Amino acid sequence: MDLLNINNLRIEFPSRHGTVVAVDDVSLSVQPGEVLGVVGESGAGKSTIGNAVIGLLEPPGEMTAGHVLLKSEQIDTLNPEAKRKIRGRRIGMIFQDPLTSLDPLQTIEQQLVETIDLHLKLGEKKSQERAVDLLRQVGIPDPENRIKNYPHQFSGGMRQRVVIALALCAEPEVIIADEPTTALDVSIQAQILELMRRLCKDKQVGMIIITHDMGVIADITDRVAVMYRGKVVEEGTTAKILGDPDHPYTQSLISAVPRPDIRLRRFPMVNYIEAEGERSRNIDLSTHWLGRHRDFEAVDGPLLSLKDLVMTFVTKPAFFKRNRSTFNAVDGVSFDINEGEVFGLVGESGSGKSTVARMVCSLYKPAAGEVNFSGTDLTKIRSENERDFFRRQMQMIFQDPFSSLNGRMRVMDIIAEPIRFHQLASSNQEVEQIVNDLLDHVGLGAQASVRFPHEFSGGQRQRISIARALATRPRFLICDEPTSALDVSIQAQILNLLKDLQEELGLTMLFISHDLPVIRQMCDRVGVMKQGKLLEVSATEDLFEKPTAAYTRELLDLMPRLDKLSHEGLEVEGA
Amino acid sequence: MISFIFKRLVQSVIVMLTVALIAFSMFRFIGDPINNMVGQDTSQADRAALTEQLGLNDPFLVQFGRFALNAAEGNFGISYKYRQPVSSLILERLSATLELSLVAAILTLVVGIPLGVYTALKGKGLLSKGIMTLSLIGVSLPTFLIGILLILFFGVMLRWLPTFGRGDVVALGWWTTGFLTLSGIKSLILPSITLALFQMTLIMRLVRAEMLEVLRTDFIKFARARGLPDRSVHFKHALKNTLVPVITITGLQLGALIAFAIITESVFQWPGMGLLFIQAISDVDIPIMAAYLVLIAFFFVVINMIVDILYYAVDPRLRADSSV
Amino acid sequence: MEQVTPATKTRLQRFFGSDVWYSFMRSPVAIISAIVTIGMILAAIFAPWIAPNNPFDLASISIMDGNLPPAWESAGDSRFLLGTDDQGRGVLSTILYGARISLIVGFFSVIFSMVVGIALGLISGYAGGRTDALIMRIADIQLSFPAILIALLVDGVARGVLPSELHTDISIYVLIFAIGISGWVQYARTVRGSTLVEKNKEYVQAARVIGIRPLTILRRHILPNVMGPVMVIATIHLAIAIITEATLSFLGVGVPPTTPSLGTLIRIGNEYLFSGDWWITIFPGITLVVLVLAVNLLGDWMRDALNPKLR
Amino acid sequence: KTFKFAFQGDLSSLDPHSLNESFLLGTLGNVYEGLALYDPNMQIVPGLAESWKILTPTTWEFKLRKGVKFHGGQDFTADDVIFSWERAGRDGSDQKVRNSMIKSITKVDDHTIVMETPAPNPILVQDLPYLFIMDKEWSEEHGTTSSTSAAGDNAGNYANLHANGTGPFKIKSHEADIKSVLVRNENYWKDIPTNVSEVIFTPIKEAPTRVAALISGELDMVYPVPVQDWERLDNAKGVKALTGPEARTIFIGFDQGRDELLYSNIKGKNPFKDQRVRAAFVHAINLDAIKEKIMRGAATPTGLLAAPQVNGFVESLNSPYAYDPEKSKALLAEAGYPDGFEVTLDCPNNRYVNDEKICQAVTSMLAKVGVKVDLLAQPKSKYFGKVLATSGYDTSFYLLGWTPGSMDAENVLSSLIVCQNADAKKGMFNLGNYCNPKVDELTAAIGSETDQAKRNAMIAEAFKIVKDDVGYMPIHQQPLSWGVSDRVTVNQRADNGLDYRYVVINE
Ligand SMILES: Nc1ncnc2c1ncn2[C@@H]1O[C@H](COP(=O)(O)OP(=O)(O)OP(=O)(O)O)[C@@H](O)[C@H]1O
Ligand SMILES: Nc1ncnc2c1ncn2[C@@H]1O[C@H](COP(=O)(O)OP(=O)(O)OP(=O)(O)O)[C@@H](O)[C@H]1O
Ligand SMILES: [Mg+2]
Ligand SMILES: [Mg+2]
Repeated sequence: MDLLNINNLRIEFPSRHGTVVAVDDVSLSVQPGEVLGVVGESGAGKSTIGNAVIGLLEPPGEMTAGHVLLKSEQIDTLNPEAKRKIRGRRIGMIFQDPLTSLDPLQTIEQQLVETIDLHLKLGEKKSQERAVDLLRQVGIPDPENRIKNYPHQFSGGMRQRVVIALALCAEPEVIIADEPTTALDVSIQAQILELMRRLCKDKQVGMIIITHDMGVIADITDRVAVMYRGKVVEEGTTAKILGDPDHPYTQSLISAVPRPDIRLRRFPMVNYIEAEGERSRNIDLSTHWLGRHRDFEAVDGPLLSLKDLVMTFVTKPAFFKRNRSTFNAVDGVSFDINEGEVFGLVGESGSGKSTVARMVCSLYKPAAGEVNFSGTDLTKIRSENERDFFRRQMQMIFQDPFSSLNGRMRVMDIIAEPIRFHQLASSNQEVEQIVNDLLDHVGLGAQASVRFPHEFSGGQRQRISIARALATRPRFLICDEPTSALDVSIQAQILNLLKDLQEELGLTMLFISHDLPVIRQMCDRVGVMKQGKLLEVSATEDLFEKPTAAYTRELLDLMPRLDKLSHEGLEVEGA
Repeated sequence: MISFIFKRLVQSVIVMLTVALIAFSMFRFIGDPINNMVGQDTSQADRAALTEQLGLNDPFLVQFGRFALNAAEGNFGISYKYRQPVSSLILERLSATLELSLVAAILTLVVGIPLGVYTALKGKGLLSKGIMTLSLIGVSLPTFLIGILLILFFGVMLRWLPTFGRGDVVALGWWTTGFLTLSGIKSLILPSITLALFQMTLIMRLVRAEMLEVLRTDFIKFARARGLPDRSVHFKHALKNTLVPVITITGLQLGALIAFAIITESVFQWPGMGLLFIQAISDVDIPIMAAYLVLIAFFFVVINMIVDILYYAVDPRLRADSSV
Repeated sequence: MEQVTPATKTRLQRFFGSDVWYSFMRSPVAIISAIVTIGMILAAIFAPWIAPNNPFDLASISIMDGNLPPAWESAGDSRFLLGTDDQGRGVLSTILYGARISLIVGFFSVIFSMVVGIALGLISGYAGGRTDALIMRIADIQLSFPAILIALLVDGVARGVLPSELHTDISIYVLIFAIGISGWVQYARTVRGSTLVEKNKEYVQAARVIGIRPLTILRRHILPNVMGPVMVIATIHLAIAIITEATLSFLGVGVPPTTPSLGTLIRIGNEYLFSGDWWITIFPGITLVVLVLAVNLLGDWMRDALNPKLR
Repeated sequence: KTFKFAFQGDLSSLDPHSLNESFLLGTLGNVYEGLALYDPNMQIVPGLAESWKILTPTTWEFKLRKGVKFHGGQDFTADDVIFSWERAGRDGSDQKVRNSMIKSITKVDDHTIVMETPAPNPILVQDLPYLFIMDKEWSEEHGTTSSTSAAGDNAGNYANLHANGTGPFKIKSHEADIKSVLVRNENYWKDIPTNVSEVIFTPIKEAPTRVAALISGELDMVYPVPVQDWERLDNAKGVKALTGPEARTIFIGFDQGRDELLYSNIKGKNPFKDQRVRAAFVHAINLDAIKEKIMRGAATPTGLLAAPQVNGFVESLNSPYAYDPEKSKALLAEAGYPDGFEVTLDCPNNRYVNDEKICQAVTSMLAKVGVKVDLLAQPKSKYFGKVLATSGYDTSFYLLGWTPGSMDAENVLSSLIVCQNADAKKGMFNLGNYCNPKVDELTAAIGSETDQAKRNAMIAEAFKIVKDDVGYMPIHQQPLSWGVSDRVTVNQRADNGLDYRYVVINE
């Protein structure tokens, strides 16, 4: 008997600009103990299926056809109360957006204990113990203390793990995990995947795992369904899909997976095109708007130089200073980035990478240390005007694509804002032209410009924030997990664009990612962070070939090897 | 935190001084107190002498200075009209006003918040539409009219409740309370409803508006996905996230209830500070007005300080901000 | 900053093409409320043409017509459909003429306090530190003075400064200013509270990274996200402002009693409730209730319409 | 038996000399007493003085009542009278006017005194009921030998919150503006009709609340009651309206002093100086309409500034100026204002019965003869702050009401009608400075004339001149308007005073 059955599902988002068919005639099923992977184009409707199964489609979304069966019982027609009883207890859900999934006003503990106590009726004390235990299982260090924190005090990856813990805590029969590992470093990711696998095998849980990470697919899934434009185009065993895909979309998808083992000049592009208009062209930066006016003053020495940066957070505020507890999220980090260089930052989740990035662009004020940008210490700047001058040259792509977009602005206005603000275009029409162009480059298409952020899938939102970052024509770009939510085809396209910008225009980047293959393809030098400290900095190839720090070695070992992939027809760097 | 409170208290002194200064510059626009202090037959010379005696001919800065110096010694002067120390007059009425505002505030929150949540959740239902409409009628009719209608109905027609005053009160030291006698409690009902009606509508609509937004957030969706019961989703998670504006407004309204429940107190002849104050305005009883305004300034500073502290209690994201 | 280019569509076309208009056309409640609100405003504007008689023309009213019941009652007079007040003014005409004063005072004072309050609240919440302390302490000072005192002060100063011929002309500005200035704190503190929360959100940080100036961030990013409670307060304040106007007029600072506003008419009628002349207070009361209801429903709709997620 | 009542204002103090205002004096008249008392019809009867006689035109002898005790048990003697008179003249007292009517008091024995007046004063006793007698020892013991001054220090004044009189009621508790409780003085020296053992007084500011409290049976009596509510009271079970003419005359005054009218469009001259303009104004006003519509038939339209209860009232002059708009227009045209002019009318809106409504009606009636009146209606404190001497009589046209404190026409003449003269303390309330030397002469003579008949003739002559000059626009005598439960019988005195001596609770 199937554990979960999705039959002929169709989901529409009606709007006055026409109806978006997000999911079109999709059927899937999961057996007890089985892991079904769902991969596919970003915006293909994967998350929407998950939402539909637990009955939490966002209005105006509507299930217009199909049904969902849990152990042969139809659940999409149940009354709200009965649906509620299923949620959490029988079907656990991990949402794609871990950073906004937690109630900002409640501690991690309150949220965990409430859920555990509700479903397992353990009582306050036992629930607490279980909560701590769960946190330990998902790899949160020092869970006894950190459990008292609020969500905003956690790093992106830590929050994602809390969300996973919350979904698993009631031991549901089915787990739907939507991109559960985007913000996790490889070691934690391995730990989490191991945890899930154990659950499936021991407790006969069925799992649907939605992801863009082929490493994860290879690692954990039994079967894989490939989605494209709301339809399932291919379904089969993991080995079959990865090794011998039938459908042309799957084929080109697989071919775009970044290689962990060799460095390529460019990422291979997906060449499967079903409909016109959404695929990007190669751009000629010498004539394109993005390439114009890049005459920044040259600097001698590094463009960015960090000296002994320290960032201190208060973890337990108290009336008196002496009762407060604080900890150093970043603890004496120093490194240089030269003009035109891509500097990678990898490391454990929660090791302070995002915090470094925020200090670089003056969002946090460092507790100590210097941030020298083209020879000026940014921490000493007092006047807004002066800072503006550097702001223009510096941009950041935030780790969380949703909360960094103002939900009340249309995509057009979001992307046009920096252009208008810095007066980078001469007329309104030109602005609109540029925005549409940028949307094209990130693979969204111009019709996206009239919509609001909440109408987009996770990956689509991330692309909007990338487009916005590019819209200032920055000299220095900070990318905090820029591609974690993107399917490999879009990822390839965007990384190529960034590469072009770097090579042809000398764009400098600080590139934060957990995806080691991507790091290998993108970066010139890499720094490894752990617990707020910078462990080592070395040239990318050196790092991958002969890592010095033990922790680095551990990371590389855990990196999923996609041995099944072929090397055919790829441009190898230096070859 | 201690230093925060200390800073606030220092600021409050400045606030109170400014209030007094403005008050003194404003008094000459309110009328001439002398005419309320003497009978019609009192001679012009006597009136002039009285004016001189009271120092009303001095420049207002001098008057203000005198007031400030005396106030610093805890002396707020003597009421022109009652010829009693202002501080004791205000104190006598403090308990009446505080009890009334307390009941009204509790009524407001106990009724307003749940109704706000209800109407946010069941926005399409008939009952919730009815509540929304009725509550608006409550605010669009002037307080004096509502008060009189309540008196007419419950006091005159049904004779269930008293039409004026505080009923019998029990003195506990200088504090007098109406909570301990039946007539005291009965007397509280109509004025507190009248007073609470407007606040209730405001809070209800505020909660509703904020709830509607919060209910669409991801963390509420995730809370539902965890199977949390509606009660917990709505009250624990959603409601708490609406609280910042609600606390703000509640604080302001509480202050306004204490300070300026003038119309309600007049209509019900409630022997509170608002009544004293409006009477003082119409009698141009400058010492009462000055002391009262300064006291109110202090109230508002304290209330707003509590509100600011509550922000930090409610929203941990603000806490981090303040402590480093 | 934003250049105006020869738009391909006219403003009007753009408006009718907008989402707001679209959602408006799908909401019967919004349409009805808008019709009622606009109808009342028009009726007030065109009162001289609509009203059966001119209650503000003292030569035309006669006290002998005073306290007549509505026309359909046996003692009624067909000239006065809704009866007359104590001075012999037709209630219907007085409502129409009085609504002019009430609407002007109501709308403008609310707009006044809203603009001042929102601006100060945003600055206060965003800037923090000394600026915040200064603005909020000014707010505390402001709170300590009830509208009545402020009105007396403003009126006194205005009368002192301006020549006497202007006294009656300024009364309405005095009212707007006095009511407006005593209301801004509510907005300022609410907006400040929400701004404190919003300013730490990532979309604001993103805007800061782009280099947007604080004032622009406040206007374009934070403002739309804190408007929810503001709209609630504003729509409710309309009623308060209209009623406060009546109270202030009684203190002699507002419009003279010979030109009663809606609120004044209710207040006058209040004196006749016991004597059974209910129509003096009930009809303007109903008018006020309907107006407040319509504006609030319109406000509710607008709040939803401007929030893309709720549409 | 408890008698509960409410009044619109409050009892600001218990000090009998603190404020010369009718409610305070009327109420304290139940606690303290003067040498003479008012009877139910406001006639003077012996009080603490058994009898009096005039020795010379300026000296009076009073025989004091024996065996009278203060509430505290002290005996009432001549020393108390002298002490009280002196106290009324000290700083802080508002009874200086009454004090100054007496030049000196000599004690003959414990129960006989002789008073000397500065000038012959035929109506001296008229002023005695409200010159209350306090006990000397008690006052000295409690350090309250002078009246409570608002300019004093924080210590307060004992007499302000405590009372020790000879009257039929004693103060049991008093919270200013909240509630006062009085109980019967069992040792009162005189037989009085009342059977009340306790009186509870609460101020209730809002008229509707007052009326509601009466109808609902919570109170036995309230006053004043809005005139429009009479019908309602009479229809309600168990209560009725008690009405009668008050000794207060409401009138409108013109500024006849300034050379240029304030707040007007006429520049460089003052139309009100022209008798024809004033006449045009008075003929434009339909007093009957005001009576019928605004006062619900209860006022007495009048042509004189003194009411019938006032000594010196002249019946023949009391008929109002005729309502004749045509004549009014003609007079205006004749005076050179065929199209009228603009003027501002100052009006209180919480002082007299329906004051603002009267002003509105006047405004609209004047509009019909072409005069455009801007109405500035304000609460009394602002109004009086503007129109009285302290602000230099800042008005050109105003509404005022007057009850002569002594109930004698001389008070009307010397306050309202003689020329303003700050030095002689005369004409202080002649806000528009109507000034006719002939009237001044007459008033001076009236002040010292002891022959009642001659005196009254002179009063009549003076009033006649004023009426011919159209010095004022009298409106009406306002009505007394009380609401009384059937449970009690009360006496309504023409000065709006409630004397508990005549309150009887019917069972
Ligand atoms: N509220 C909405 N209104 C309109 N369209 C929506 C809405 N929500 C989602 N969509 C559309 O539905 C489609 C499917 O979205 P979904 O979030 O399921 O994609 P996904 O497969 O999870 O993509 P990703 O991998 O990027 O997360 C997208 O094209 C998106 O634009
Ligand atoms: N506002 C805050 N208050 C307290 N602690 C914080 C705060 N922000 C971050 N931290 C802590 O600082 C540490 C570093 O966080 P940061 O976001 O820089 O990690 P990261 O390296 O980006 O991790 P990830 O890869 O998971 O995003 C974490 O332990 C986190 O809990
Ligand atoms: Mg998704
Ligand atoms: Mg991070």
